[in-house]
Amino acid sequence: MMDIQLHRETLSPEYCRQYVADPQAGAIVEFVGLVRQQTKGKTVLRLEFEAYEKMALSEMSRIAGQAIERYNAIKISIHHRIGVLQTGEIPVIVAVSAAHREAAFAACQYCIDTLKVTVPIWKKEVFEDGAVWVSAHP
Amino acid sequence: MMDIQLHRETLSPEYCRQYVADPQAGAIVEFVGLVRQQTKGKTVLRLEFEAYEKMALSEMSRIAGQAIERYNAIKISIHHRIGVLQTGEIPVIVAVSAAHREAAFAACQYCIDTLKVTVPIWKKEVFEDGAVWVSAHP
Amino acid sequence: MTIKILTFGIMRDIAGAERLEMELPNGANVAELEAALALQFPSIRRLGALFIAVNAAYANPDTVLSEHDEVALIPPVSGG
Amino acid sequence: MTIKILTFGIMRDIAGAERLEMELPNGANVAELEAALALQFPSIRRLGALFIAVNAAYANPDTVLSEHDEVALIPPVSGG
Repeated sequence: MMDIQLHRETLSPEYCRQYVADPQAGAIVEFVGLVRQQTKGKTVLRLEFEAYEKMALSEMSRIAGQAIERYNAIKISIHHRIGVLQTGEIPVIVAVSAAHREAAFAACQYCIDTLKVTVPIWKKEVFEDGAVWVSAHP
Repeated sequence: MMDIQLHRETLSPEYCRQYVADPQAGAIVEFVGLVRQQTKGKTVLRLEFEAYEKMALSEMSRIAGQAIERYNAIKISIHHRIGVLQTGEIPVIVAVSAAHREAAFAACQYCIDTLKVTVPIWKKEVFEDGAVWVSAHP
Repeated sequence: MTIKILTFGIMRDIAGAERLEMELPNGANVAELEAALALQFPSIRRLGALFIAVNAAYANPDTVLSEHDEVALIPPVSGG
Repeated sequence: MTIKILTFGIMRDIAGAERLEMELPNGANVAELEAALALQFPSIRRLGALFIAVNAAYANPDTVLSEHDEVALIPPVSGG
Protein backbone atom coordinates (compact mmCIF):
# COMPACT_ATOMS: atom_id res chain seq x y z
CA MET A 1 0.00 0.00 0.00
CA MET A 2 1.21 3.49 -0.75
CA ASP A 3 0.29 7.11 -0.16
CA ILE A 4 1.84 9.52 -2.68
CA GLN A 5 1.10 13.23 -2.43
CA LEU A 6 2.24 16.65 -3.63
CA HIS A 7 1.36 19.54 -1.30
CA ARG A 8 1.42 23.33 -1.41
CA GLU A 9 1.16 23.49 2.40
CA THR A 10 3.32 22.27 5.30
CA LEU A 11 4.07 18.53 5.23
CA SER A 12 3.31 16.34 8.25
CA PRO A 13 5.82 13.68 9.35
CA GLU A 14 3.17 12.45 11.84
CA TYR A 15 0.70 11.83 9.04
CA CYS A 16 3.21 9.83 7.00
CA ARG A 17 4.39 7.79 9.97
CA GLN A 18 0.84 6.95 11.03
CA TYR A 19 -0.05 6.00 7.47
CA VAL A 20 2.67 3.33 7.34
CA ALA A 21 2.03 1.84 10.81
CA ASP A 22 0.75 -1.72 10.47
CA PRO A 23 0.18 -4.74 12.74
CA GLN A 24 2.76 -6.73 10.71
CA ALA A 25 5.40 -3.96 10.92
CA GLY A 26 8.27 -4.16 13.40
CA ALA A 27 10.05 -1.07 12.06
CA ILE A 28 9.30 2.31 10.57
CA VAL A 29 12.05 4.40 8.99
CA GLU A 30 11.18 7.97 8.11
CA PHE A 31 13.31 10.39 6.13
CA VAL A 32 12.50 14.08 6.56
CA GLY A 33 14.27 16.65 4.39
CA LEU A 34 14.88 20.14 5.76
CA VAL A 35 15.71 23.41 3.99
CA ARG A 36 19.14 24.45 5.25
CA GLN A 37 20.13 28.03 6.00
CA GLN A 38 23.35 27.67 4.07
CA THR A 39 24.33 25.90 0.88
CA LYS A 40 27.98 25.92 -0.21
CA GLY A 41 28.59 28.75 2.24
CA LYS A 42 25.87 31.05 0.88
CA THR A 43 22.78 32.07 2.82
CA VAL A 44 19.57 30.77 1.25
CA LEU A 45 16.63 33.21 1.40
CA ARG A 46 14.07 30.68 0.20
CA LEU A 47 13.57 27.70 -2.12
CA GLU A 48 11.04 27.43 -4.91
CA PHE A 49 9.94 23.95 -5.98
CA GLU A 50 8.03 23.27 -9.13
CA ALA A 51 6.82 19.92 -10.40
CA TYR A 52 5.44 18.32 -13.52
CA GLU A 53 2.73 17.20 -11.17
CA LYS A 54 1.08 14.37 -13.05
CA MET A 55 4.40 12.74 -13.90
CA ALA A 56 5.92 13.43 -10.46
CA LEU A 57 3.04 11.54 -8.84
CA SER A 58 3.34 8.61 -11.25
CA GLU A 59 7.17 8.44 -10.84
CA MET A 60 6.89 8.52 -7.03
CA SER A 61 4.28 5.76 -7.20
CA ARG A 62 6.55 3.70 -9.44
CA ILE A 63 9.45 4.13 -7.00
CA ALA A 64 7.30 3.16 -4.01
CA GLY A 65 6.05 0.10 -5.89
CA GLN A 66 9.61 -0.98 -6.68
CA ALA A 67 10.66 -0.51 -3.05
CA ILE A 68 7.72 -2.58 -1.79
CA GLU A 69 8.62 -5.35 -4.22
CA ARG A 70 12.42 -5.33 -3.82
CA TYR A 71 12.59 -4.93 -0.06
CA ASN A 72 9.30 -6.49 0.98
CA ALA A 73 8.22 -3.18 2.52
CA ILE A 74 4.68 -3.12 3.87
CA LYS A 75 3.52 0.49 3.38
CA ILE A 76 5.19 3.58 1.94
CA SER A 77 4.21 7.22 2.19
CA ILE A 78 5.97 9.86 0.05
CA HIS A 79 4.95 13.51 0.33
CA HIS A 80 6.71 16.27 -1.60
CA ARG A 81 6.18 19.98 -1.16
CA ILE A 82 5.86 22.41 -4.07
CA GLY A 83 5.87 26.20 -4.06
CA VAL A 84 7.94 28.53 -1.88
CA LEU A 85 9.75 27.14 1.19
CA GLN A 86 11.60 28.98 3.94
CA THR A 87 14.62 27.78 5.93
CA GLY A 88 13.68 24.94 8.32
CA GLU A 89 10.67 23.83 6.29
CA ILE A 90 10.24 20.28 4.99
CA PRO A 91 10.50 19.69 1.22
CA VAL A 92 10.07 15.91 1.32
CA ILE A 93 9.10 13.01 3.57
CA VAL A 94 9.56 9.28 2.90
CA ALA A 95 8.12 6.90 5.50
CA VAL A 96 8.44 3.12 5.14
CA SER A 97 7.26 0.22 7.28
CA ALA A 98 8.57 -3.33 7.12
CA ALA A 99 8.67 -6.43 9.28
CA HIS A 100 12.32 -5.79 10.15
CA ARG A 101 14.53 -2.72 10.33
CA GLU A 102 17.06 -3.65 7.64
CA ALA A 103 14.32 -3.71 4.99
CA ALA A 104 12.78 -0.48 6.27
CA PHE A 105 16.14 1.35 6.11
CA ALA A 106 16.99 -0.03 2.66
CA ALA A 107 13.58 0.73 1.18
CA CYS A 108 13.49 4.27 2.62
CA GLN A 109 16.97 5.06 1.32
CA TYR A 110 16.12 3.58 -2.08
CA CYS A 111 13.03 5.79 -2.37
CA ILE A 112 14.74 9.07 -1.51
CA ASP A 113 17.88 8.27 -3.57
CA THR A 114 15.78 7.39 -6.62
CA LEU A 115 13.36 10.27 -6.14
CA LYS A 116 16.27 12.69 -6.36
CA VAL A 117 17.32 11.22 -9.70
CA THR A 118 14.09 10.55 -11.56
CA VAL A 119 11.12 12.52 -10.19
CA PRO A 120 10.38 15.64 -12.28
CA ILE A 121 10.61 18.25 -9.55
CA TRP A 122 12.91 21.27 -9.79
CA LYS A 123 14.35 23.38 -7.00
CA LYS A 124 15.39 27.00 -7.39
CA GLU A 125 17.66 28.37 -4.67
CA VAL A 126 17.12 32.07 -4.10
CA PHE A 127 20.06 34.04 -2.62
CA GLU A 128 20.42 37.76 -1.90
CA ASP A 129 22.30 38.21 -5.17
CA GLY A 130 20.30 35.96 -7.48
CA ALA A 131 18.75 32.55 -7.99
CA VAL A 132 19.81 29.23 -9.52
CA TRP A 133 18.04 26.08 -10.68
CA VAL A 134 19.88 23.38 -8.70
CA SER A 135 21.72 20.71 -10.77
CA ALA A 136 20.80 22.34 -14.08
CA HIS A 137 24.41 22.59 -15.22
CA PRO A 138 27.12 19.97 -14.86
CA MET B 1 24.06 17.30 21.21
CA MET B 2 22.09 14.34 22.40
CA ASP B 3 18.88 13.48 24.21
CA ILE B 4 18.88 10.02 25.83
CA GLN B 5 15.86 8.84 27.78
CA LEU B 6 14.21 5.76 29.28
CA HIS B 7 10.44 6.00 29.70
CA ARG B 8 7.68 4.01 31.37
CA GLU B 9 5.04 5.80 29.29
CA THR B 10 4.30 6.08 25.54
CA LEU B 11 7.23 7.35 23.46
CA SER B 12 6.79 10.33 21.14
CA PRO B 13 8.37 10.26 17.65
CA GLU B 14 7.36 13.95 17.30
CA TYR B 15 9.38 14.87 20.36
CA CYS B 16 12.50 13.08 19.11
CA ARG B 17 12.22 14.52 15.60
CA GLN B 18 11.74 18.05 16.90
CA TYR B 19 14.69 17.65 19.25
CA VAL B 20 17.07 16.86 16.38
CA ALA B 21 15.85 19.62 14.01
CA ASP B 22 18.60 22.18 13.49
CA PRO B 23 19.33 25.11 11.14
CA GLN B 24 22.43 23.26 9.85
CA ALA B 25 20.52 20.02 9.20
CA GLY B 26 19.37 19.05 5.71
CA ALA B 27 18.14 15.60 6.73
CA ILE B 28 16.48 13.82 9.61
CA VAL B 29 16.25 10.03 9.70
CA GLU B 30 14.06 8.52 12.39
CA PHE B 31 13.79 4.86 13.28
CA VAL B 32 10.64 3.82 15.16
CA GLY B 33 10.34 0.27 16.47
CA LEU B 34 6.90 -1.32 16.79
CA VAL B 35 5.71 -4.34 18.76
CA ARG B 36 4.50 -6.89 16.21
CA GLN B 37 1.44 -9.08 16.69
CA GLN B 38 3.34 -12.16 15.62
CA THR B 39 6.86 -13.43 16.17
CA LYS B 40 7.94 -16.65 14.48
CA GLY B 41 4.29 -17.45 13.81
CA LYS B 42 3.18 -17.16 17.44
CA THR B 43 0.79 -14.46 18.71
CA VAL B 44 2.43 -12.09 21.19
CA LEU B 45 0.17 -11.05 24.08
CA ARG B 46 2.56 -8.39 25.37
CA LEU B 47 6.24 -7.55 25.83
CA GLU B 48 7.98 -6.75 29.09
CA PHE B 49 11.16 -4.66 28.93
CA GLU B 50 13.52 -4.26 31.83
CA ALA B 51 16.72 -2.25 31.93
CA TYR B 52 19.80 -1.78 34.04
CA GLU B 53 18.79 1.84 33.87
CA LYS B 54 21.95 3.66 34.85
CA MET B 55 24.10 1.61 32.49
CA ALA B 56 21.51 1.64 29.68
CA LEU B 57 21.55 5.44 29.72
CA SER B 58 25.34 5.61 29.73
CA GLU B 59 25.64 3.02 26.91
CA MET B 60 23.06 4.84 24.77
CA SER B 61 24.95 8.10 25.37
CA ARG B 62 28.20 6.44 24.36
CA ILE B 63 26.62 5.11 21.15
CA ALA B 64 25.14 8.52 20.29
CA GLY B 65 28.51 10.16 20.91
CA GLN B 66 30.24 7.68 18.62
CA ALA B 67 27.65 8.25 15.89
CA ILE B 68 28.04 12.03 16.12
CA GLU B 69 31.80 11.66 15.83
CA ARG B 70 31.96 8.98 13.11
CA TYR B 71 29.23 10.31 10.86
CA ASN B 72 29.34 14.01 11.67
CA ALA B 73 25.74 13.83 12.88
CA ILE B 74 24.40 17.04 14.39
CA LYS B 75 21.89 15.91 17.02
CA ILE B 76 20.70 12.49 18.18
CA SER B 77 17.70 11.52 20.27
CA ILE B 78 17.31 7.96 21.59
CA HIS B 79 14.28 7.03 23.69
CA HIS B 80 13.68 3.50 24.96
CA ARG B 81 10.56 2.24 26.65
CA ILE B 82 10.61 0.00 29.73
CA GLY B 83 7.77 -1.90 31.39
CA VAL B 84 4.82 -3.65 29.72
CA LEU B 85 4.06 -2.96 26.03
CA GLN B 86 1.11 -4.05 23.92
CA THR B 87 1.05 -4.86 20.21
CA GLY B 88 1.49 -1.70 18.10
CA GLU B 89 3.32 0.24 20.83
CA ILE B 90 6.78 1.75 20.34
CA PRO B 91 9.71 0.19 22.24
CA VAL B 92 12.43 2.44 20.81
CA ILE B 93 13.01 5.59 18.77
CA VAL B 94 16.30 6.80 17.25
CA ALA B 95 16.21 10.20 15.52
CA VAL B 96 19.32 11.68 13.88
CA SER B 97 19.96 14.95 12.05
CA ALA B 98 22.88 15.66 9.74
CA ALA B 99 23.81 18.08 6.99
CA HIS B 100 23.18 15.40 4.35
CA ARG B 101 21.02 12.32 4.13
CA GLU B 102 23.75 9.69 3.74
CA ALA B 103 25.20 10.62 7.14
CA ALA B 104 21.78 10.71 8.77
CA PHE B 105 20.89 7.23 7.47
CA ALA B 106 24.28 5.77 8.44
CA ALA B 107 24.28 7.29 11.93
CA CYS B 108 20.68 6.23 12.65
CA GLN B 109 21.34 2.67 11.53
CA TYR B 110 24.58 2.54 13.53
CA CYS B 111 22.75 3.63 16.69
CA ILE B 112 19.94 1.10 16.48
CA ASP B 113 22.23 -1.75 15.36
CA THR B 114 24.65 -1.08 18.22
CA LEU B 115 21.89 -0.50 20.77
CA LYS B 116 20.56 -3.98 20.09
CA VAL B 117 23.98 -5.49 20.81
CA THR B 118 25.31 -3.55 23.78
CA VAL B 119 22.60 -1.69 25.72
CA PRO B 120 21.56 -3.60 28.87
CA ILE B 121 17.84 -3.89 28.19
CA TRP B 122 15.99 -7.21 28.15
CA LYS B 123 12.78 -8.13 26.43
CA LYS B 124 10.43 -10.88 27.56
CA GLU B 125 7.88 -12.05 25.01
CA VAL B 126 4.67 -13.25 26.65
CA PHE B 127 2.56 -15.77 24.71
CA GLU B 128 -0.64 -17.56 25.65
CA ASP B 129 1.35 -20.62 26.66
CA GLY B 130 4.33 -19.03 28.40
CA ALA B 131 7.05 -16.40 28.20
CA VAL B 132 10.66 -16.24 26.99
CA TRP B 133 13.57 -13.85 27.48
CA VAL B 134 14.51 -13.01 23.88
CA SER B 135 18.07 -13.97 22.79
CA ALA B 136 18.91 -15.53 26.15
CA HIS B 137 19.89 -18.85 24.60
CA PRO B 138 21.92 -19.42 21.45
CA MET C 1 2.34 17.87 -37.42
CA THR C 2 2.33 20.29 -34.48
CA ILE C 3 3.76 18.96 -31.21
CA LYS C 4 2.66 20.70 -28.00
CA ILE C 5 5.46 20.86 -25.45
CA LEU C 6 5.51 21.68 -21.73
CA THR C 7 8.63 23.28 -20.23
CA PHE C 8 9.90 23.16 -16.63
CA GLY C 9 12.67 24.55 -14.46
CA ILE C 10 15.61 26.04 -16.31
CA MET C 11 14.18 24.77 -19.61
CA ARG C 12 11.27 27.18 -19.16
CA ASP C 13 13.76 30.04 -18.72
CA ILE C 14 15.62 28.94 -21.86
CA ALA C 15 12.42 28.61 -23.90
CA GLY C 16 10.92 31.78 -22.44
CA ALA C 17 7.49 30.13 -22.27
CA GLU C 18 5.54 27.49 -20.34
CA ARG C 19 4.32 25.92 -23.55
CA LEU C 20 5.94 25.55 -26.94
CA GLU C 21 4.69 24.28 -30.27
CA MET C 22 7.06 22.74 -32.76
CA GLU C 23 6.40 21.66 -36.33
CA LEU C 24 7.81 18.21 -37.10
CA PRO C 25 7.27 15.82 -40.01
CA ASN C 26 4.53 13.25 -39.42
CA GLY C 27 5.99 10.16 -37.74
CA ALA C 28 8.93 12.05 -36.21
CA ASN C 29 10.46 10.47 -33.12
CA VAL C 30 11.95 11.83 -29.90
CA ALA C 31 15.48 11.98 -31.35
CA GLU C 32 14.24 14.22 -34.15
CA LEU C 33 12.46 16.45 -31.63
CA GLU C 34 15.70 16.72 -29.64
CA ALA C 35 17.60 17.75 -32.77
CA ALA C 36 15.01 20.42 -33.60
CA LEU C 37 15.14 21.74 -30.03
CA ALA C 38 18.95 21.94 -30.07
CA LEU C 39 18.79 24.04 -33.25
CA GLN C 40 16.19 26.40 -31.83
CA PHE C 41 17.72 26.67 -28.31
CA PRO C 42 21.51 26.23 -28.57
CA SER C 43 22.01 26.75 -24.82
CA ILE C 44 20.36 23.36 -24.21
CA ARG C 45 23.83 21.92 -24.85
CA ARG C 46 25.06 23.49 -21.62
CA LEU C 47 22.50 21.61 -19.51
CA GLY C 48 23.62 18.58 -17.53
CA ALA C 49 21.01 16.58 -19.46
CA LEU C 50 17.64 16.99 -21.12
CA PHE C 51 15.12 14.17 -21.10
CA ILE C 52 11.86 14.04 -23.02
CA ALA C 53 8.68 12.75 -21.41
CA VAL C 54 5.79 11.61 -23.58
CA ASN C 55 2.43 11.31 -21.86
CA ALA C 56 4.06 11.74 -18.43
CA ALA C 57 6.65 8.95 -18.78
CA TYR C 58 10.32 9.06 -19.80
CA ALA C 59 10.58 8.37 -23.55
CA ASN C 60 13.30 6.68 -25.61
CA PRO C 61 14.95 8.40 -28.59
CA ASP C 62 13.04 6.12 -30.96
CA THR C 63 9.62 6.77 -29.43
CA VAL C 64 7.38 7.98 -32.27
CA LEU C 65 5.42 11.15 -31.57
CA SER C 66 1.87 12.09 -32.54
CA GLU C 67 -0.13 15.30 -32.33
CA HIS C 68 -2.17 14.00 -29.38
CA ASP C 69 0.87 13.35 -27.18
CA GLU C 70 1.65 15.47 -24.14
CA VAL C 71 5.37 16.11 -24.55
CA ALA C 72 7.46 17.62 -21.73
CA LEU C 73 11.08 18.78 -21.54
CA ILE C 74 12.75 17.48 -18.37
CA PRO C 75 16.02 19.25 -17.47
CA PRO C 76 18.09 17.75 -14.60
CA VAL C 77 15.73 17.22 -11.67
CA SER C 78 16.48 18.49 -8.17
CA GLY C 79 13.60 17.43 -5.95
CA GLY C 80 13.94 16.17 -2.41
CA MET D 1 35.44 -9.63 50.61
CA THR D 2 31.72 -9.58 49.86
CA ILE D 3 30.73 -8.55 46.32
CA LYS D 4 27.21 -7.20 45.83
CA ILE D 5 25.73 -8.25 42.50
CA LEU D 6 22.68 -7.08 40.54
CA THR D 7 20.86 -9.55 38.27
CA PHE D 8 18.76 -8.87 35.17
CA GLY D 9 16.61 -10.70 32.64
CA ILE D 10 17.04 -14.46 32.54
CA MET D 11 19.97 -14.18 34.95
CA ARG D 12 17.52 -13.01 37.61
CA ASP D 13 15.40 -16.11 36.99
CA ILE D 14 18.49 -18.33 37.24
CA ALA D 15 19.70 -16.66 40.43
CA GLY D 16 16.20 -16.48 41.90
CA ALA D 17 16.94 -13.00 43.31
CA GLU D 18 17.42 -9.39 42.22
CA ARG D 19 20.58 -9.10 44.29
CA LEU D 20 23.25 -11.60 45.19
CA GLU D 21 26.24 -11.49 47.47
CA MET D 22 29.31 -13.59 46.78
CA GLU D 23 32.37 -14.14 48.94
CA LEU D 24 35.61 -13.78 46.98
CA PRO D 25 39.25 -13.46 48.07
CA ASN D 26 40.47 -9.87 48.39
CA GLY D 27 41.82 -8.69 45.04
CA ALA D 28 39.75 -11.16 42.98
CA ASN D 29 39.11 -10.18 39.38
CA VAL D 30 36.14 -10.56 37.03
CA ALA D 31 37.39 -13.91 35.69
CA GLU D 32 37.41 -15.32 39.21
CA LEU D 33 33.88 -14.01 39.80
CA GLU D 34 32.75 -15.70 36.58
CA ALA D 35 34.26 -18.98 37.71
CA ALA D 36 32.51 -18.75 41.09
CA LEU D 37 29.18 -17.94 39.41
CA ALA D 38 29.50 -20.91 37.05
CA LEU D 39 30.00 -23.21 40.02
CA GLN D 40 27.01 -21.83 41.90
CA PHE D 41 24.68 -21.58 38.85
CA PRO D 42 25.61 -24.32 36.35
CA SER D 43 22.81 -23.33 33.94
CA ILE D 44 24.74 -20.12 33.13
CA ARG D 45 26.62 -22.29 30.63
CA ARG D 46 23.47 -22.61 28.54
CA LEU D 47 23.21 -18.83 28.07
CA GLY D 48 24.32 -17.29 24.78
CA ALA D 49 26.76 -15.18 26.78
CA LEU D 50 27.17 -13.57 30.19
CA PHE D 51 28.98 -10.27 30.57
CA ILE D 52 29.96 -8.60 33.81
CA ALA D 53 29.50 -4.87 34.33
CA VAL D 54 31.44 -3.08 37.04
CA ASN D 55 30.13 0.33 38.05
CA ALA D 56 27.78 0.40 35.07
CA ALA D 57 30.38 -0.31 32.36
CA TYR D 58 31.37 -3.55 30.64
CA ALA D 59 34.39 -5.04 32.46
CA ASN D 60 37.32 -7.13 31.22
CA PRO D 61 38.17 -10.53 32.74
CA ASP D 62 41.21 -8.99 34.45
CA THR D 63 39.31 -6.07 36.02
CA VAL D 64 40.03 -6.25 39.76
CA LEU D 65 36.98 -6.06 42.04
CA SER D 66 36.51 -4.29 45.34
CA GLU D 67 33.72 -4.30 47.93
CA HIS D 68 32.54 -0.84 46.87
CA ASP D 69 31.93 -1.82 43.25
CA GLU D 70 28.47 -2.15 41.79
CA VAL D 71 28.67 -5.44 39.90
CA ALA D 72 25.95 -6.52 37.46
CA LEU D 73 25.36 -9.73 35.51
CA ILE D 74 24.44 -8.96 31.88
CA PRO D 75 22.90 -11.88 29.98
CA PRO D 76 22.38 -11.44 26.19
CA VAL D 77 20.58 -8.14 25.71
CA SER D 78 17.43 -7.79 23.63
CA GLY D 79 16.44 -4.15 23.64
CA GLY D 80 15.10 -2.22 20.68
